[in-house]
Amino acid sequence: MDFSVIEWEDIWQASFDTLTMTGASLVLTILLGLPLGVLLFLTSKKQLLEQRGIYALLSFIVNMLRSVPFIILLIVLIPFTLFLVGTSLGVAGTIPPLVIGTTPFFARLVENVLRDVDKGIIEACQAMGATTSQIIVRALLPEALPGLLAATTVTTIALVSYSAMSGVIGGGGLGDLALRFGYQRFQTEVMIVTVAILVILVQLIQWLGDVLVAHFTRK
Amino acid sequence: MDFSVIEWEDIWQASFDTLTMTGASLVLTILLGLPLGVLLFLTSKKQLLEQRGIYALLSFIVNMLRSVPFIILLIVLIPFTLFLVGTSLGVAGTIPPLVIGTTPFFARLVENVLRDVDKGIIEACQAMGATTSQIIVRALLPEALPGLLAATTVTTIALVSYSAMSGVIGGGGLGDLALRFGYQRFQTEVMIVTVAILVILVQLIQWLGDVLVAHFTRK
Amino acid sequence: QDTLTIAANPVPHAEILEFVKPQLAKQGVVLKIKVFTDYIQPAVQVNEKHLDGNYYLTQPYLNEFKKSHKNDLQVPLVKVHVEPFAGYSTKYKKLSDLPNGATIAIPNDPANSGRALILLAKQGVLKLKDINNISATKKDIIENPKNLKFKELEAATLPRILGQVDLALINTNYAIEAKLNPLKDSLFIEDANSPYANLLVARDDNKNSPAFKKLAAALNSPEVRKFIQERYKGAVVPAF
Amino acid sequence: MIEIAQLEKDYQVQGRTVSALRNINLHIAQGEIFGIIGRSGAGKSTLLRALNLLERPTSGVVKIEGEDITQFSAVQLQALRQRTGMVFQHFNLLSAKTVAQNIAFPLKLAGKMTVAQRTARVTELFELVGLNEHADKYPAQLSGGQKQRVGIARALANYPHLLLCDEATSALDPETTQSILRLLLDINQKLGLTIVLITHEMQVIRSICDRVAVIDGGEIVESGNVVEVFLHPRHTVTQSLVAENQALDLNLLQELAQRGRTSEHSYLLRLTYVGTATHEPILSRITAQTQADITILQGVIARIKNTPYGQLIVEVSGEEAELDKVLQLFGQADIRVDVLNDLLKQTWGA
Amino acid sequence: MIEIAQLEKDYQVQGRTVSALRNINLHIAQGEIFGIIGRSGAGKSTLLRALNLLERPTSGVVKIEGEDITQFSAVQLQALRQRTGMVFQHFNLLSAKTVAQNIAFPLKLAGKMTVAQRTARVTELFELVGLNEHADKYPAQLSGGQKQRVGIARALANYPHLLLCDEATSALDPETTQSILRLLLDINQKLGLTIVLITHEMQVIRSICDRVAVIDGGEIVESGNVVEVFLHPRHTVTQSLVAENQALDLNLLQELAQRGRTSEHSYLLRLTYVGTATHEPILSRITAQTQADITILQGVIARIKNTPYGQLIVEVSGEEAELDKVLQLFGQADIRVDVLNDLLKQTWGA
Ligand SMILES: Nc1ncnc2c1ncn2[C@@H]1O[C@H](COP(=O)(O)OP(=O)(O)OP(=O)(O)O)[C@@H](O)[C@H]1O
Ligand SMILES: Nc1ncnc2c1ncn2[C@@H]1O[C@H](COP(=O)(O)OP(=O)(O)OP(=O)(O)O)[C@@H](O)[C@H]1O
Ligand SMILES: [Mg+2]
Ligand SMILES: [Mg+2]
Repeated sequence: MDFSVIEWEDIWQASFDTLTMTGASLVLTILLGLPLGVLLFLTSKKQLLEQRGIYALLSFIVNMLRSVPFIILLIVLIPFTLFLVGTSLGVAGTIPPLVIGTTPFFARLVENVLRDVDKGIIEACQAMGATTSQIIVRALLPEALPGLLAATTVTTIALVSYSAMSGVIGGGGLGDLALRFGYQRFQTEVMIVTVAILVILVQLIQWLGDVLVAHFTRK
Repeated sequence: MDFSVIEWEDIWQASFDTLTMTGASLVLTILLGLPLGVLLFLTSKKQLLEQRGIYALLSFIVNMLRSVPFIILLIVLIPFTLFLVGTSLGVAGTIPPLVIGTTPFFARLVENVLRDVDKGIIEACQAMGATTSQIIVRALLPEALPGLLAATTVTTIALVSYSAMSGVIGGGGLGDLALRFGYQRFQTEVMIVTVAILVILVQLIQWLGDVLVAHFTRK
Repeated sequence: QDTLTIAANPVPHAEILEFVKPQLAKQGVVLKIKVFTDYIQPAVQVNEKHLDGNYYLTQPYLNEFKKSHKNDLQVPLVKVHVEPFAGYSTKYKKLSDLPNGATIAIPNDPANSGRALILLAKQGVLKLKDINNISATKKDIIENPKNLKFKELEAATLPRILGQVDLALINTNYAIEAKLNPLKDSLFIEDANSPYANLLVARDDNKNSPAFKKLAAALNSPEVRKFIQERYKGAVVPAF
Repeated sequence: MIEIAQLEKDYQVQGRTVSALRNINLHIAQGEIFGIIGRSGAGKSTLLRALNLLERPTSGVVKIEGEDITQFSAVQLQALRQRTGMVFQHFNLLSAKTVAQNIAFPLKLAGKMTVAQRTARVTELFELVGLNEHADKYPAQLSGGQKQRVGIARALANYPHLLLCDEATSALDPETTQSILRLLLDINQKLGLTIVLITHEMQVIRSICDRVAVIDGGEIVESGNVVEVFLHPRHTVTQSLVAENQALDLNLLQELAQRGRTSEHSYLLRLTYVGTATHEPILSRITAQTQADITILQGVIARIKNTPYGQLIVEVSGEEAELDKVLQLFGQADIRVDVLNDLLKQTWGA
Repeated sequence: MIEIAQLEKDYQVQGRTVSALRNINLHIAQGEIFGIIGRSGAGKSTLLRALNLLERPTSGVVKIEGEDITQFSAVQLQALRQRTGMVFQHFNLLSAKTVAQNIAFPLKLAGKMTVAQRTARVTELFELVGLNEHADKYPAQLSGGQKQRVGIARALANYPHLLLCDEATSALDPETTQSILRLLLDINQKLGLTIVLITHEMQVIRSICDRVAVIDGGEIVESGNVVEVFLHPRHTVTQSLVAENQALDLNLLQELAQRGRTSEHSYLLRLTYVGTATHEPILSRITAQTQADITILQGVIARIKNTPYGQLIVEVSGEEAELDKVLQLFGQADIRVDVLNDLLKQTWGA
């Protein structure tokens, strides 16, 4: 092993790109996925706004997005990405497909978490005359907070790993570096370093997630 | 569009490969991921077998596997796969990396689901003199069944989408077909057909998952 | 000052571009290099004018691309290098030693799988429907006397599974990275006048721009020839 | 205030239809405290939950303040529920909120108070239910009774017009129960709050209820004024529910029988007297007027809400003539007398 | 059976240490039914949960059958817990199992019965707690009291030596409560089962407990035989807990005071008599021997477990001399007399 071959500047840049891609995508995934997950939950069977039709439709869209391989999604979304952020290349161009790829996944996790909230609590809110939106915002989400944080942790890590595929459209980042140098160019050193950084990053995310979950667990 | 160009035999074979890869990997992922998830849960803070050291170790391994980009995992695991199944190529060669890629993910979901089980129930079992393994097998898992089924659904769909990357080692399957023919050879028809089959497959998985979750929800 | 944004594969394309970058800068051209690991996007992006040009296509592949995209906006300016394709084996010394039913690994991308089959056909181990059809697939094999079996894998994986197959056809760049010597270790290799020379490609609307002229000239300069020869030691051959 | 007509509720259990409520008709007046009692599984909670439509009845009409709420729109229902407080059998507190936040919750939902008003109201409620020290705890850190009191405070927070209590004091000790009941009675008297409450503690019914309904097998089998129902229960279920400490203790009878004390020359009587009679020294006067011995075997002298009453099981022994005289005197004194000798014989015979 | 010494339990609440149990010393004999009462939040559940180490005490010794269980290994603890039944305040049923499966659960865990034996035992338990029709329901489909009965059946399933009940009848109507208590008493007498129970229903203590401890603010403030503690409560907390329907009803006094009936020439007395005295016609005899009028204002004549007792608040009015005579006669008859006139004056004065 000869770590002197490593271009630390590239690694620094890639780390920065990964953080940017993951961070920005995470924020957007939560902004889109949380409402989507809540809607999935609410419209599903025996829940507050049971609506078979809407649930079937939402569920279909979510499933469709989840069934398209991510690389195909990357490509298919290029016109959309272009329209949205003005470029389908680089870090900026990677964010829309990342968001669209992880949002349905996160939404499903949110749906699953909400299903575990004690029904008695929803009933109590109803009995107090809460509107559906009040129930969601003031009771359901706070009650589910630990679960939602755990789901967010899982999603963030999935994002980090998805972002490795961004090289297809020139996205960059640590995963891409690992692929290009480690995989395609057989530079084991670069691979080790990038993977090590990825491991540390993921470790930090999980640690932070665990701390937040523990902090907000009141049961 | 000219769907007559499609080689239905290839599509049939690819569908079969996808089902084989996903099915076999799913079974193995559950067999490995469920105990791992249970262990993560049990050894974590304030739980039955709280063991900071073991939790930290398990969590580290899980995080590490989750942070390595899947393609790199495919490559790094070649010697291991070879040792395990005698080849690192084709459908058989894809299964070990798929399993190792999704197991940690599934384990985290399992951990999260178990955390939501009512503590009073665990206490009741303890008060009846149940051993830890009895608590897990006879109370914790049955109580968490709906959540575990939902997590399995999410994981199965993730497996379907991961399996698209198996082409890297000649794995084949629908996702690979979509990539190689639909995308790389510009055969839009193939892409449409394969993606349609994937969508239907994922839709079926989700439907089955929803039905099972509803059936086993007793609350 | 002119700016040129060029898409390239990482090796050797991006490296060669990096090598000419300072030279161009002196001539007032800012060269921006976008590295892609993918074989489709660089062409598509040029078509759609998000990039000025690319450097990774070969003539057969460019033709194929034009066919499927039904336009000919992309025009080759100059040939730069050839990455000769070669067959490797850890088990056999000569192609003729291949046993009946041997397993052969070939790349799974359209650019290289056809190329691999054509090379095999040229070596006489099989016959193709049309030996000039660069997008030939396994289905185009009309004679396969040794009952060879084919495994299609991603190009970069091939060196890694060499031990598991009887023969693998590997792009030179990947072979070199994997510490294979294309000249010594290969059972057979493409000849120098391969049609698979990598091209600098521009669009109709910018092919005559002074900046592109300068880039084309720089890529065919003696310095680049020397760079390629010294750096890649035969695994990449200058095509000018 | 509340009018229920022809209410029915069915549940589906493994494909079978199980009837939880049948042909319920009920009228509860404004300002009334109405008790519901019945055996476990009788349908009490189901009935109570129909009053704010947490449980949609299978058929029937639920009118509140003259309007059929089963026809209400979502918005109307919300408005109605904001004016209705509910204490749940299983508390249903928000586990992610502190005690203070739980109590402030309905106030926040209604959104009619300023922060200062809200804080003041929450502090006031703390005092009322005695939870001052626990403001910052989460429900998981509370004892059962503390949780229940949070539930009560939460239900009262928004000055409801109607309060629905499902065993609101079941986890409370007698002392705390009394203080909560006093609190409810107070609000009822000052603000005219209507209360419908389920309880298993007959003492609770006696302390604060005006009327009571007895439900069994999903049907109302008896209802009326508490004094009436409790002192002269007609239905067997009612009898066994209120029997607790005032009907005949069979053990006691058996013991008497074995000792052979109750002879031909003695009566076993149940005396029931209501109202002012209670405070007259009747028993001692009668004793003074006869030669008979009167032993109180078992009994209660207490009050049901504001009505004093007494119910005693006495043994009267002496000469035949004296016994008749005693019976006569009881009759004159407006005391209801039931002769229980037969019951005794049964026990004896057995 | 159980010996507790110097038991302490602290909780951490937002960094602060809150003491839930302090210096608890307790001895419970084999075959005893031991009651724990106290105000809400006193520490009753915490104490009970220390008996099978669901709550590990901060310090102190818990000995069961002579062995300090805080030193037990996991395996020893499991064995102990298999011989200990527990009924939880919040039921803690397994929501994914049917009623039948919930009851069979401890049997399966112990793994000592054949399938046939298990089925027989479960059927038997169904009968005992009256849930026959509900065997195939899931807990979410049960009423509160039905859940509680499942919890009781589950705790009894494995023929425990020791039964810990945390408000095991709080969700049950009086009738069902009585039948459950009879069941417990029966098992206690036939099999020598030791029972430790927490309850808020004093009636439950009176019905089946031998001894009782009163806990307040985490400390045992009073303990002893039920008859002793209930009839002569010393600590103010005990007094107010058992006051429910036998101590002085202040409302009543106020009313009396306002009516001005209680004059200088009358005593307000609390009479307490225990045991055989109850069945003597004392009151009527005394009345016959004096000119004084004796009015029973309030009172109970009942029994505590097997001991009959009476506690009456009476007003005795008449000539000074007669009053003295009455007091004397009560004294001779072994009736404890407390003169409450002062209390009355206070109320009057106020
Ligand atoms: N996990 C906890 N964290 C902090 N404080 C607690 C915790 N559990 C209980 N407490 C406190 O300890 C005290 C005793 O609680 P415990 O549950 O033993 O009361 P209890 O006597 O059973 O009351 P109740 O009759 O209301 O059930 C209470 O003040 C309660 O708030
Ligand atoms: N979701 C349900 N599915 C099926 N049956 C139900 C459901 N909820 C209640 N029941 C049944 O309906 C009957 C009435 O239940 P309800 O809860 O009204 O009883 P309750 O009078 O409140 O009893 P308790 O005093 O024990 O709380 C019970 O037999 C119960 O088992
Ligand atoms: Mg109920
Ligand atoms: Mg308690």
